[in-house]
Parts: sequence; structure tokens; C-alpha cells
Amino acid sequence: MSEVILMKGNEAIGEAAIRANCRHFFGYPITPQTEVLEYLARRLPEEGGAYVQAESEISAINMVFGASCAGARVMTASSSPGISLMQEGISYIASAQLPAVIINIMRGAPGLGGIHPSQADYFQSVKGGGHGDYKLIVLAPSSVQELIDHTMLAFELSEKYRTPVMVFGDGMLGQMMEPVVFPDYLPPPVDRPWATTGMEGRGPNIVHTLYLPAPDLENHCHRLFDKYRDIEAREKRSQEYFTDDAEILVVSYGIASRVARAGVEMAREAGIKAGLFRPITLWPFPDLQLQAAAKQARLLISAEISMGQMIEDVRLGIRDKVPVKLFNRIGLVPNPDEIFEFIKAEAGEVSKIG
Amino acid sequence: MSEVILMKGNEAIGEAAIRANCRHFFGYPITPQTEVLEYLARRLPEEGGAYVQAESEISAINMVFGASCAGARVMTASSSPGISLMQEGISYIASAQLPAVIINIMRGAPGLGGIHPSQADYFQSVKGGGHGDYKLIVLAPSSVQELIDHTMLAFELSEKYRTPVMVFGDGMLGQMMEPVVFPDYLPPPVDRPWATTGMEGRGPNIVHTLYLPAPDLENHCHRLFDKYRDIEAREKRSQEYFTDDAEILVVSYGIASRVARAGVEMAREAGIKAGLFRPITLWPFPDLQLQAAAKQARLLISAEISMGQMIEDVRLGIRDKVPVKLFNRIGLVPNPDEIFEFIKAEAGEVSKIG
Amino acid sequence: MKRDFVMAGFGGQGVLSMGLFLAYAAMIEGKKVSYVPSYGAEMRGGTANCTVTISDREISSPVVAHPQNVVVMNHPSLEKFEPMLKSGGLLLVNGSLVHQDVQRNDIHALVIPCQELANEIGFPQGSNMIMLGALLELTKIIDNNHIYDYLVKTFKGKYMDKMPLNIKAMQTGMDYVRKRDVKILEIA
Amino acid sequence: MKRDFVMAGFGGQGVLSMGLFLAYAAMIEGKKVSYVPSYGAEMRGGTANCTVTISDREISSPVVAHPQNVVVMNHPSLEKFEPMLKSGGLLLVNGSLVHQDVQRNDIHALVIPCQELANEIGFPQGSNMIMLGALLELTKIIDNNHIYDYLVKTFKGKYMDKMPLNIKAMQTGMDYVRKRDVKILEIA
Amino acid sequence: MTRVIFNEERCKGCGLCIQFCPKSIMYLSEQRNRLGYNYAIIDDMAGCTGCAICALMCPEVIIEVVEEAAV
Amino acid sequence: MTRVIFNEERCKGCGLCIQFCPKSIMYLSEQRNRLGYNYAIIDDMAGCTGCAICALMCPEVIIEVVEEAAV
Amino acid sequence: MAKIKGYQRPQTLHDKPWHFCPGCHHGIVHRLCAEVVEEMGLQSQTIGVGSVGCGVFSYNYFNFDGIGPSHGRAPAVATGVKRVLPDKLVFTYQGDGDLAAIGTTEMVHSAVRGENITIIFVNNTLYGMTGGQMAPTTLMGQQTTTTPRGRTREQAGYPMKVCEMLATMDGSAYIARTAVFNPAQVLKTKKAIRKAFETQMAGLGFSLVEVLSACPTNWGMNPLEALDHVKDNMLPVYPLGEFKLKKE
Amino acid sequence: MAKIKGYQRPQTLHDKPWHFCPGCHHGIVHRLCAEVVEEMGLQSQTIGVGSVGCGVFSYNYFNFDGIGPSHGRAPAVATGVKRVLPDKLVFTYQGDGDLAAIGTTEMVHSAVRGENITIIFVNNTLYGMTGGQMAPTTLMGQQTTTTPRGRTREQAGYPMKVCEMLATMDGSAYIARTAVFNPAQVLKTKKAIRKAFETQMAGLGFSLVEVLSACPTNWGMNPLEALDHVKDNMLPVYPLGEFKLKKE
Ligand SMILES: Cc1ncc(C[n+]2csc(CCOP(=O)(O)OP(=O)(O)O)c2C)c(N)n1
Ligand SMILES: Cc1ncc(C[n+]2csc(CCOP(=O)(O)OP(=O)(O)O)c2C)c(N)n1
Ligand code: SF4
Ligand code: SF4
Ligand code: SF4
Ligand code: SF4
Ligand code: SF4
Ligand code: SF4
Ligand SMILES: [Mg+2]
Ligand SMILES: [Mg+2]
Repeated sequence: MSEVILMKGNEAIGEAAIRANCRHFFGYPITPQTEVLEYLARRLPEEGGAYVQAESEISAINMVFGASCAGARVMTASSSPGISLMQEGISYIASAQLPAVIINIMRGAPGLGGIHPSQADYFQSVKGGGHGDYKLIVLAPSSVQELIDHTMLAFELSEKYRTPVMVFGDGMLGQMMEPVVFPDYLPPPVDRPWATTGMEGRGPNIVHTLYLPAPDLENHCHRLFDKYRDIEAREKRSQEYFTDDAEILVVSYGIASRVARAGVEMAREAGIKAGLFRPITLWPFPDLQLQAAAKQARLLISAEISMGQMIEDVRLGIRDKVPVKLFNRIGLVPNPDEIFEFIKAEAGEVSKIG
Repeated sequence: MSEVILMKGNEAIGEAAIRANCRHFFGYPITPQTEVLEYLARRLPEEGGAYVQAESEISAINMVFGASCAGARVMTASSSPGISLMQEGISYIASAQLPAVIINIMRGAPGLGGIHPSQADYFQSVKGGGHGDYKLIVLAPSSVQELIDHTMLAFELSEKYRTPVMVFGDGMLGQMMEPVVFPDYLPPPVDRPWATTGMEGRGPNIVHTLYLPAPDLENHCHRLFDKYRDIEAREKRSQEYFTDDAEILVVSYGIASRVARAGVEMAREAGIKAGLFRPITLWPFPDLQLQAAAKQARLLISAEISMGQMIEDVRLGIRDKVPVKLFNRIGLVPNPDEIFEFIKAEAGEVSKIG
Repeated sequence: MKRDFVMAGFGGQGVLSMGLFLAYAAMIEGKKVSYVPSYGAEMRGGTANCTVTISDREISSPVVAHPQNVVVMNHPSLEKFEPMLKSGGLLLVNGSLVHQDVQRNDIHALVIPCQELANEIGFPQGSNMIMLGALLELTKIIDNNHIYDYLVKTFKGKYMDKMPLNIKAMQTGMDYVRKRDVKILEIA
Repeated sequence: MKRDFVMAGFGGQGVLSMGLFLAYAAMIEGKKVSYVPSYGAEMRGGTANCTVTISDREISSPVVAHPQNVVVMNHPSLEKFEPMLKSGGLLLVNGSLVHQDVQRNDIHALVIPCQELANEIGFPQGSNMIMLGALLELTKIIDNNHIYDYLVKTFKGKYMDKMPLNIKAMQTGMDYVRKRDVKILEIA
Repeated sequence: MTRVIFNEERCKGCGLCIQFCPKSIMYLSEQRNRLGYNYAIIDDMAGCTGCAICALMCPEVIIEVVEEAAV
Repeated sequence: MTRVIFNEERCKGCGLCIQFCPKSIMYLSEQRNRLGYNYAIIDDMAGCTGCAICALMCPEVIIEVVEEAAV
Repeated sequence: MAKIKGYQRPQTLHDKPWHFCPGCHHGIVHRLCAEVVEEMGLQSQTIGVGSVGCGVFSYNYFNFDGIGPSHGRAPAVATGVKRVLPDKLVFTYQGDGDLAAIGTTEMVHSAVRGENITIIFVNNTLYGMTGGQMAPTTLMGQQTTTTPRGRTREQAGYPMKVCEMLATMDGSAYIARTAVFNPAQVLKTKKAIRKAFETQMAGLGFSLVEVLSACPTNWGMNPLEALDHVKDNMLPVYPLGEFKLKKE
Repeated sequence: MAKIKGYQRPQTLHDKPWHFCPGCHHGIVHRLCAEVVEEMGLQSQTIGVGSVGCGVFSYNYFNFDGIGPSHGRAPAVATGVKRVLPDKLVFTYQGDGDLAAIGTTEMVHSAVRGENITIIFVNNTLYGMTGGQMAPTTLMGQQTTTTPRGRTREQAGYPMKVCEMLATMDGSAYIARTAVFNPAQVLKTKKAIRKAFETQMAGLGFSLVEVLSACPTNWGMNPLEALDHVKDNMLPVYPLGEFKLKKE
């Protein structure tokens, strides 16, 4: 299984689901995500699983709800407008504490927008696009290999915590090809004592999200948030490059972090003490790691393909102790030169102040 | 028109829409919002307008999209799960720069939750529950009178800025009755030169949200955000009680701010220098006003009916210069005693430190 | 001056109408008021209750932790609201449906056989009006001289045929408590 | 060592296949690679292009502002990508469809009559392979001895009947540039 | 002999059982149960044929019709 | 006399006009236009009856059939 | 009509009070579903998928596995369950608002796919739980809280006929409309539910039983008047019968 | 078939190239819509509501007011427009994915309400714009990128027949299915579109014209083969004709 193969991001996600022993997929076509569907439409029947093309994203997420109730390891995939349509369903899945993996291969927006790579669904998924108090674990891969690793990790986390996990890609990651190695298969899902599989040999299992007496709802929310605090304590993940002595710390995730890293490398070559902090989990946001990485920092740059969304978590994470600026492009992945130029200009400013 | 009448919150919203010369309403029943529909189903035909009961919230928000394209002043209303279903449509309306008023009479959540008053859709509407980069103006009334005033203001703002405006109520505000006075009627909508009303005497008008070449999308987003910055500069609104010398500043909006104010009054009676800062616009969040109001503050308390959502904007707004704590209840509006007790306990802490 | 009231019972027992009347009448008399019903259209057959606050000044909180006055029309409401009543407060109990004793002795409690009284005047649906009359008499929150006028305004001319009966029921309630030895409430 | 390539043309001209081959072959030779296609399934009849990066080290950025090597198969691609080419870079132009002159003189440019060459060898669909051959010959990025092997692996055994023709087209492209006076690229 | 058992405390007095009892032996009590409803009763149990139509119609599923061994 | 005008540069060479021309006077050029398609042409314009069936079928709406006053 | 000797609450119904209004037909339909599951011996093989409407608590009443989905999406949720557990009995329980308004897409496409599930559809011509608003199935002229002057064609068109519509789908295997306004109809409804469940267990595809039902509360009628309303006013618009019957 | 003397691009179509693939029937249907609007003299009275699919740019091609709604929701958007401007011609232009999959609810309820709008429905049995995935209308056995082994009953049920379904609704006034695989059919399609628009202008209610269309690109056929495919393989499943014709 350790053969290196060249694979397109979306197909890699599909194969990762297969290797994660996910045997049920429900989805609806949308560019730039569609190859996930197409891959699984071909592969799942070969593995004895079921690919069901839902008639809409709303149906897809509710089929996921049902399949997860029935004890299956299950996934859906879509892109920004389709993910918007899933918000009610996601709120239900989170409330019902069902494991489920949701892939968002983000595209240009708002509205119909375009099919360009984008990171503009950060607020939606990281803060909560659905109604009510809940959280999604959000993973932000930055390469095709990580699309695989994070998809498989998403299944593990979603089952460990009984909570939906979103994998955040974008049009470029979904469409590009890189060499990848697939890890070993995950074991099939363990028995879920709470699943509604027919009450053979036990009392009835019920999955629902209605808590009519107010105290019941309050307790339910506290139970959920106890779990979320647990996740915050254990699952914050990040990666760092050149942070030890970084005076200018670029914070960037996903595909943007790749070019940010190239920009930082160029800055280092130009003698600028720049570094990169890459959140891998967007929720829980790795604030403690950020604080540590920013010890020498005099400026933080939030580099995103959105109009300034993650920057709020960067500000909250650094507790406003260091100024934070925004570098962004929309509709495209910026190129390393642009980031480098931005760093260079800011380095001038920073040294003037310092 | 200055007669004082006793009116239920939801019906007051309906009558406010009538007085705002809104003649088109599209909606779908959901507790605790349904009386808005019922009121308008009765009143709109009397005024020569159209009440259309949509077959779902998705249809409702898209009917709103269409009616706004056609130049009408238009409104919809729903509650949390229904608002989730509108997220794609809201993103489209924001992108297409269409004026529209959306009422959210929030209820317990996530999932089906309950029908209790709630403020747990803060993230969804204030940060962006739909895909992509956009903003909603969010107004947070705290009385039945303000439900009226804010509904009418919402129409004005949405037309001034060509942007959707959300009025944030909750189950209690929607159901409770208070004496109200209706302001004068708003003038009917002015001609909208961009509206798709048939090209009589002009070239074709087009309303759409697709920007396929990447630079077009980027420009579009910058145009949107120029407008949003303009709104941020002009429209931040808030209200203050006892803030001049407040050492403990409670920040609270909507129905929660009513009880918070009662709690603060109790604290003052007990000799505690407590104050209340009430954001009226949740987006744009009145951060400058907050900073001014918190000049003497040694502690901020975010009092919300959610698991800690507005608290992030409070932290960002105060730039982490003063510690911020969360006071919250779920599924019910807390009572003043609870807030008072919380303030009292914290006052003890604060004085220990100070 | 600030007075608050909770009235509670089965859906259909007219507790919401009682509260509504109170709020309307106080408003007409120039007071600030707020009226908060429990709502449960998504729930059938539950209990209903409402909170009415009447004040000279603007009302901060429309909810109260410890109401000054509580009216309970059925058993579950007694169980729920007796403990919440403010010390020294007034508790009116519909004795026709509630057969349990009041537990607390730091409050003023009075049991009123609403159904029986209503039956006596030939208006069996009048339990809630009996109770309302009792409440008004004991609290003096509304000027009793205008009750008929207020009733008409509250219900916007609906139920005009029943008005005389409603008035009669109210007066029956008033008379009933006037004959009892209940201390008029002095709120802490 | 890090080399990047952009190839561009109409959808259907096989530019994505060219890029794919490059990426595959380099991967088999143990390099790090990334391949980024432009995608536009929601758009019909547009242009297609891809970016291939080949490096000894992990590839930070899969996108490049100024590619070292650009292949243009049609006119709009020339207009779009000529200005972006890195100074000193290589520009290969499909002369059969592009009749405009190259403007820059700080680059190495070569016009190849792909269609005519393809017609000559009786494989009119082979324009892209002609071009690929030329590119490989000029950049030496791939060990030419294994091309057949790489082709089979890239396309997973598809098009086996066309393999000999494809090889022939590639070699025709190689021969064509060998006969020209083009300086082998020295990247800045 | 059959016997019809009502769970009176759960009866909502809808009258459906009464409406369809072919023997017309059921009626609503003047008493209210704890839910506040006048509940259904039978006095003349001997007239009952055990047809269970009452149970078939009862939306509350609170009627059971049982066979009692003749003593 | 009728004349059929093609906007050759926009023709996508689908052949629908050719297929349905009752006079079979249309065919695809060996040349490609700037879009890269072999475009439709008519040589024998005299054989054209002006029936406009070609225009009726053309998905690109690039055929116009006009009456020319006989000179 | 068959005579039943003795009647006992089925094992498949928990013995607890429920929240329906007096005379509400939801109670009858709940009971029939439970009885059929019991009689078919499928208690441990059944997953009931509820809905949002007055039937929202079905999972609390049925004594077998149950799911509470979001409003209108029960058929999608049931599809998810069924694709994982193809041998189990999976049915949804939905009102006319849930099924025929917000859930139209999910309903239609379950039928298009011939999804091997059953829908029990309680049509009471309005939104009961939210207090009696117009539904797509509301009768012409019927007053509801959102058609205070009665449903008119101009504002809201015509009553939606779910069975007639779904019968046009090749994927539907059993489609029937019944009622429960008298004992004979109750027994027919039970038979239809049984046929639908059997259709599913035989793998023949999508099945649906529409039950014309009374909502005395929101109709403003007493339970007996409501029975007549079903018979006199609903039947002419919604004729009873089997609209589709696939035998394989 | 009537002989047309002379043909000119209608005023209601901008004179610009469009993005359709060679031989795509979208082009023909676009043109027919524009011609009918012109011939009815309604250019300045028309609001075209597009959709998401290969017809997404219709507002760029039609020379009258246009709206680009979200995927599937065009009938709701058109409803919004029409309720504000009841005297204008309001029509949607939708593909089978847009209309018959994600937009099912909006379509069905426009018909239920008898909404006085027209839907032009281009059925090419798959999702063209996203690269050829299965749609609800995909034929049995048809290979698409998501039915690589052909559509099977087990996985995806049977082709969805929109006209047959909508004809059961009392609110629908004109429902027809046509095709454009030869000149006679093109003319019939044009007539049907005209009838639909006239139905709307007469205020008779909901109208829909389904046009069986070719997607040569995703069918993997050349444009002429695609014509035959419509005739030989689509017609047997989707018979042409008028399914509903209200004369009021
Ligand atoms: C997304 C969403 N929209 C609206 C509601 C509110 N709601 C709850 S039940 C209901 C309608 C129920 O009507 P029906 O399905 O006919 O069931 P009935 O109560 O009549 O049996 C509605 C609209 C909701 N819970 N979720
Ligand atoms: C909410 C949402 N989901 C999915 C898509 C992606 N999408 C764009 S077009 C399309 C299908 C188009 O198919 P059809 O309606 O049949 O039109 P055609 O292209 O075949 O003419 C889809 C699924 C989208 N834009 N929005
Ligand atoms: S079993 Fe039959 S006869 Fe006996 S009470 Fe019931 S309905 Fe009447
Ligand atoms: S049918 Fe049942 S609930 Fe109704 S009256 Fe008879 S026993 Fe009571
Ligand atoms: S007008 Fe008729 S005869 Fe002339 S070219 Fe066109 S199709 Fe042929
Ligand atoms: S029909 Fe039109 S596009 Fe097709 S070949 Fe003829 S002229 Fe060209
Ligand atoms: S409201 Fe209607 S449907 Fe709901 S429980 Fe009551 S009678 Fe039944
Ligand atoms: S993909 Fe198909 S439907 Fe879309 S433009 Fe091309 S041929 Fe037409
Ligand atoms: Mg209903
Ligand atoms: Mg299609």
C-alpha cells in the first residue's frame, strides 16, 4: 500500500474514504467537488458499498443523518452553495451527536460566485452556519496527501467524539494532482450501541434533537459543550516553519499556506525574519500554539483567500497582544511573490517602528 | 397614529411592515414566529398587497429574492431552523445587493431544539451562515416597541445600502405583549433603476451573482466590502445605562439586555458600580462605543442566551484590554436575580484583585 | 410601584385571558405593562401560564424570578409556582380542581372554589372570571369602576353577549374574597 | 532544482495530457511534482491550461507567478501567458494555429508547426505530442529513454493502439527542435 | 363474557367510542378526570358483545376488551 | 433571390444545417475558423430555395436568410 | 367488517399518555402502525422515522427504534437508514405540511428512486402543530389562520393530490388513500398499511398510505363533527382507493 | 411544415457568441424563446429567470430583463417577480437537474398554486454543466459519470416524468413535451412555447414546456448521432404531446 501514485485531490478524498472503510456516500454534483462523487460512484459498488446520488444537498445531508443513525460510517461532499443548503442538517447532526464526515471543496462566493478556489466559508463552518449552539471540527489540509490523511482522520475524530467533522478543501486542492501514499485501511466501524438498527435483543434506541422542557435543552447544550471543551483540550493541531525567531509571523491555512510558505522562504532568503504558522484544525483553533509561535513576533499577517475571516480567530488567539494585518486575494490562490512583497513592505514598517 | 395599544411582538412586526409600506411577504409557519405570517395573511390583502405562503423557507427566501428583483419592498420571517434553510438564499441576496428584510424570532437549538427563547443564532447571522464573503446588518430590538422601530429601520437601511437586514428577535419578544405606538408610515419604495421590471424605455436590467473570471469576483467582493466599511462607519448603534463610572460592564442585547438592565439596577442598589452596554446593531458591532463605555471597566460580562457567541465580538471590540466573562442561560430568559448574583460575585473578585 | 403576577392553569382555562385583561386595564390606566405568555402551539394539552408586570416606570425585566402574586387554576401549576412565590406574596388557588394543600406559611394563600361559584351563577365557563374578580379585589391594582369598559376594550368587542355574565362572575369573585378574612397584600 | 511549466490551449488540444505526462514521468523518476489544471467544467469552450512544478525538494507553492517554461497551443494562450513568462524563460508556440509574432526578446521563443508535422507523419491528432517532444528535448527534464514506459504508466494502458503513433509524434517534435538553433534553457 | 376496560384517567372524552358502539351502551361521565375531561363509561357491561369497535376507534388506545372466563 | 448568410467565425461545425437542408447544398469547409471548427458553407447559392430550414436548426443562430431584390 | 374478539394495546406501543388533542386521528394512525408492526412480527426489525408536526413524538410512543429528523426530510433520512439496513422495515410518519410542502422533493425522489421505504401520510389539510395554517392540501374555501377568508385559487391554487401525483412515478409500488372516520375505514387503513409494509418487505419499491385525518382543534370542530367533515368535505376532493399496486 | 421566407436573428437575442458546445440544443431553445417573445411583442414586458446549468448565461443572451437565481429555485424567484408584476411575462429556463432534482419542491408548488408563470424545461437526461452526472431523467441503462455501469433500478430507480406528474395538478393550465431533433419538431416546440406564454398572459395559471434536448458533449456523441438518440431512445420513455390544456 505504500506505492506512490499521482492523484487528483478529489479522487484522493474518494479513495481515502474507501480506505477508511466508509461504505456509504450521499452527494450531489457541484464543481469543483464533483470528482469525489464520480470516483465513489465507481468505487463504492466494487467494495460492496452504496453510492446514492441525492436529489439535492439537503437530501444528501439528511441521508447522511439517516445512515449515521443506522450505524454506518458515512460521508458527503459538496462545495460552498451546497454546504449552505446543508446548514440545517449539520445543526441536527451535531445536536444528535452523530458521527459524519462532510467535505467542503470551497469555491468563489457569495451567491453563485464562481468555481475558483476560495476560503470564504471559514465563518460558516468554524463559527457556525447553522442555528444554535454547536461546533464542527474543521480540518484544513494543504496538499493532496493531507486531503487523504485528514479525510481518514475526520472519520476517526467524528467517531471518537460522535460529532460531525468537516474537511476544508478548495477548488485548487480538489483539482490538482500530487504524488500520494495511502495509509493502511482503518478498521470498520465498531458497534454503536446507540444506533437505530432495530431493537433485536435490547430496548428501543432513539436518535432525536428535540428538548422541549427548557432545562433539558440547557443540559443538552452543556453536555455538548463539555465535549467541545474536551476536544479543545486535545485536538488543536498546527504546523510551524521558521517560527523560532520570526518577527513577522504569517498565519495561513490550506492551499494559501502553501504559497505563504513559499513567500516566507523568499523572505528568509532576503534576510527577513519571517515565519509561518499553519492552523491544521480551524476549530478548535490552535491558539496556545499560536501564542508560543508568536513569542518573538512584532506583526502577524493573516493570509487568506477571503475578505478577512480567520483574522478574527488570529486576533482572539493572540489576545490582541501583537498587531494583525490581513493579506488576501479573492477568486484565486495568490502567488508567492505577492506574499513576499507584502512581507517585505511590512518588514520595512516593522523595523521603522522597532 | 400616536395611540398607545397593547400588542404582541409578532403582530407588531407585521403591522410595522404594513406601516413601512411593505406590500409583499413570503413565509412559512414556524413557532414562535407564526403570528407574523398570520397577521400579514389577514392584513396584506386589506392593503392591496400579497401574502404568499411559501412551501418552505427555501422557497420563501427565493420568492423574496424575486420580489426584490422586481422592485418591491419585501419581507420574510422565520425562526432558527428555518433561517438555516435560508442561508444559501441570503448569500445570494447579499451578493446581488438586493434590499430585503428578514425576521428571525430565534428559538432553542441546535437541531429541532425547542420553542424556547434563544439567542444562539448570533454566529450564524452576525458572522455569516451562508457561503462566501458577505455581511448582514443585524438589528437587536429588546422590546415590542423596538420590534416595530427596528423593522421599519430595517427597511430603510436595506434600501439605503441595497443589502439584506436581519431583525433578531426571540420567542419571548415575539410572544409577549407591551404597549406600543406606531410611527408614521414610511413612503413607498422609490423607483429602483436596476430592478427587473421589464425593459420599457431602457436596456435590459440583469440581477445575478455569477462572476466567472476571477478578477471580476475579486472586484465584486471589494465593492461589497467598500459598502460594508461604509456601513461600519455610519451605522453602529448601541445604548448605555450607568456606564460613566461602571467598573463592571455587562454587555447584553435583545431580550437578555432587559433582564441584564434589571440586574444592573439591583447591583447599583447594592452599591456595586455596574453598568450595561447594549449593542443595537450586532453587525456592525459597536466596538468604538464599547471601548468608550468601558473606560472605567475592570471586568466585562457578556450576558447572552447562548453558549458564548457575542463574547467573541466583545473581546475583539475591547481589544482584549479588559477581561471578559460569560454569563448565560439556555432555553430560557434568565431572571434579573441570577444576573445580579453573578455581578455581585464578580464584584467581589474584582475588588479582591483591585 | 411595581407589581407582578403569574397566572397558570390548563390550556383552555382562560388564564391567558385573565392576564391579558390585567395588562390591558393597567395600560389604559396609564401604567407601563408587560405581558409574557408561555407559548406552546407545538405542544398540545400542556399547561399555560403568563406573567404580567405593571409599573409606574419603564419595565426592565418582563420576567420575574419570584412573583408577588400567583394564581393557580390546576394542580401542576400549584406544584410549579408555589415555591417561586415571593415571601409575603399572594397565592390564589382554584379549589375546584386543586385538592392539595398549600405548603408555605410565609405567604398569603386563599383557596377559591371557582367552578362551584361559577355554577352557582349559571355560568360554568366563568371560573377564570371568578378568579380574576378575587385577584382584583385583593390587589386593588385596577380601578374597579371601569371594569366593564376595560373588558370591552381588551376583547375588542368580542363576546359582547357574554359580557354581563363575565361581569357577574368577576363580581362574584370579588364578593367571595371580601367575605373572607384575607389580609390585603403588602409587598415587601 | 525546481522547474515549472505552463501549457495552454483550447480544451481538446491535449494540453492537460501533456502536463499530466510531465508530472507522471517526473514522479516516476523520483521527483516531487505538482500538477494544477485550470478547471472549468461549468464553462464550455474556454481555454484550458495547467501548471506543472517539478522539484527535488518538497514543493511549497503549486502556483507560479512567472513560469520558467510556457507552451501555447492557440492564440489566446499566447496573449495571456507571454507576458507572464520569466525573463530568460522558454516559450514554445504552436505555429499551426498561432499566427502572431512573439513580442518579448528577453526570452527564448520557438515556433513549431505542430499540425503540419503531425499531418506529415499521418497522425493529425498528434499536435500535442509533437509539442511535448519539443519541450522534452529542449528542457531535458525527463530521461528520454523511458518515455514509452512513462506514457503507458501515465495513461494506465489506455490508448495502447495509439502508443506507437504518439511516440512517433514525440520523436518528430524532438527532431524538429534538434534541427533548429535554440539555446538550451538556462534558468535564472 | 367480555369486559371493556377503560383507562379513565387518560380518556379525553372525544366520544368516538360512544359514537360507534353498536350497542349504544357507552356515554360520557358527568365527572371530570384529572386531565379535566368528562370520560367515557359503560354501566351495562352485560350488553357488550365484545366487538371491540370502541377500542378500534379510540384515539388514545386506552380501551382494552378482554374475555373473562364465565365464573 | 434569397441569400443565406453565415457568420462563419461563430460556426461550431455541428452540421445540423447541412443535415436538414432539403437541397443538400451545404457542407463543412475543410478550413477551420478562429474557434478551431470546420465551418458550414454553401457554394451553389442558386440552388437555395430560401426555405430557412438551415436557420431553423442552427443552434448558434448565425444563419440569416435574406431576400435580395433581383437586380 | 370483521369482528374482533378482545382487544389489547400492542407491545409495539409504550403504555404512556400522549399529547394529542381529544379526537385527533393521529392517535388512531399511530396505533394502526404499531399493530401492523406487531402482527408482522417486526418489532425488533423496524426503524420508525418521525417528522415535525403533531406526530413529532412518535419515537416516544412506538416501542421500537425511532428517529426524529428535521422538518420534511424524513424520506431522505429513511433512505439513509434503508441503504445501510436493506432488510429492515423502515417507515416514515409525516403530516401534510411535512410531506407535501417542505418535504416535496424528498418525497418525490424517494418515489423516483423506487426507494424501498414506506411513508405513512397523515393528511389533515393544515399545519396542526403550529396552530392551524394553510397546507398545500387545504380545501378550497377552507378557513385557516393564514387563509382567514378561506383558501382561494388566486392566492394559493388548489389542493395537492399526493397519491395521484406519486402514482405517475415508475418507482412507486403501492400507493393508497384511506380514512379513519368510521370502524370500517379504520380496518381498511390497517390493511393498506399492512400491504405497504409487505410491499416493502418484498422489495418491490416505494409505498405510501395517505390517511385522511381530522384535526378537531384547528378545524374548530368537536371530534364527531370532524368525522363528518372528513366524510363530507374531504372525500370528494381526495377519493379513497388504491392508486398503484405493483405485484412485481 | 410552413415555409419561412427569410430569417433574421430576433431583436430579443443579443448578437454575441455563446458558450454552448457544438450541436447543443440549448441554442435552439434559447432562440425559440426569444422569437416568441418578439413575435408576441413582449420584449419590454418580459422578465426571464435563468437557472444554474448550461443555461446559466441566458440573461447575457436574451435582450430583455433577466435574473440569475440559485440552483433549482427559479420557480420561487419567478413567483416573487410575478406577484409584484402580475401583468408581465415571467418565465424560467431550467435544465432537468435544476428543475427535476434540486428544484422539485419549487416546481411542484408553482403548479399547486397555479402560479401564473411559465417554465421552459430543457431535458437532456443529465447534468450538462457539471460534466455529465446522472439526473432524475437519465434513461435506464444510460451511462453517465455517476452511473458508470448505466442507470439501474436498484441504485437510482426510474426516469422521472415531469409532464405526466404535473398534469395531475389542478393548478397546471398548459403542460406539453416537445423536441427539436428535426425542423418539424422545432416548429412544434415554438408553437408550444407560444401557447404556454399565451396561457400565462391570459391568466390561466401554471404552464410548462419540456423540450427533449441533446447534450452531445456528455453523451459522447456527435451532434447528428445525438439527434437520433433523442428520437430513438428518449421518445419511447418521454412521449411528446400536450398533457394539459386549460381553455377556461
Ligand atoms: C425548518 C422548519 N420549518 C418549520 C417548522 C415548524 N413546523 C413544525 S410542525 C410544522 C407543520 C406541521 O404540519 P403537518 O406536517 O401537516 O403536521 P400536523 O401537525 O398537521 O400533523 C411546521 C411548519 C420546523 N420545525 N422546521
Ligand atoms: C446548490 C448548488 N448545487 C449544485 C450546483 C452545481 N450545479 C451547477 S449546474 C448543475 C446541474 C445542471 O444540470 P441541468 O439542470 O440538467 O442543466 P444542463 O447543464 O444539463 O443544461 C449543478 C448540479 C450549484 N451551482 N448549486
Ligand atoms: S366492545 Fe363493542 S359492544 Fe362492547 S362497548 Fe365496545 S363497542 Fe360497545
Ligand atoms: S374514544 Fe377513547 S378517548 Fe375518546 S371518549 Fe372513548 S375512551 Fe375516551
Ligand atoms: S434556406 Fe433552405 S435551401 Fe437554402 S441553404 Fe438553407 S436549408 Fe438549404
Ligand atoms: S447549424 Fe449553425 S453552427 Fe451548426 S454547422 Fe450549421 S451554421 Fe454552423
Ligand atoms: S392540533 Fe390537530 S393534529 Fe395536532 S394533536 Fe391537535 S387535533 Fe391532532
Ligand atoms: S455540456 Fe451538453 S448541455 Fe452543456 S452546452 Fe455542452 S452540449 Fe450543451
Ligand atoms: Mg397536517
Ligand atoms: Mg440537464
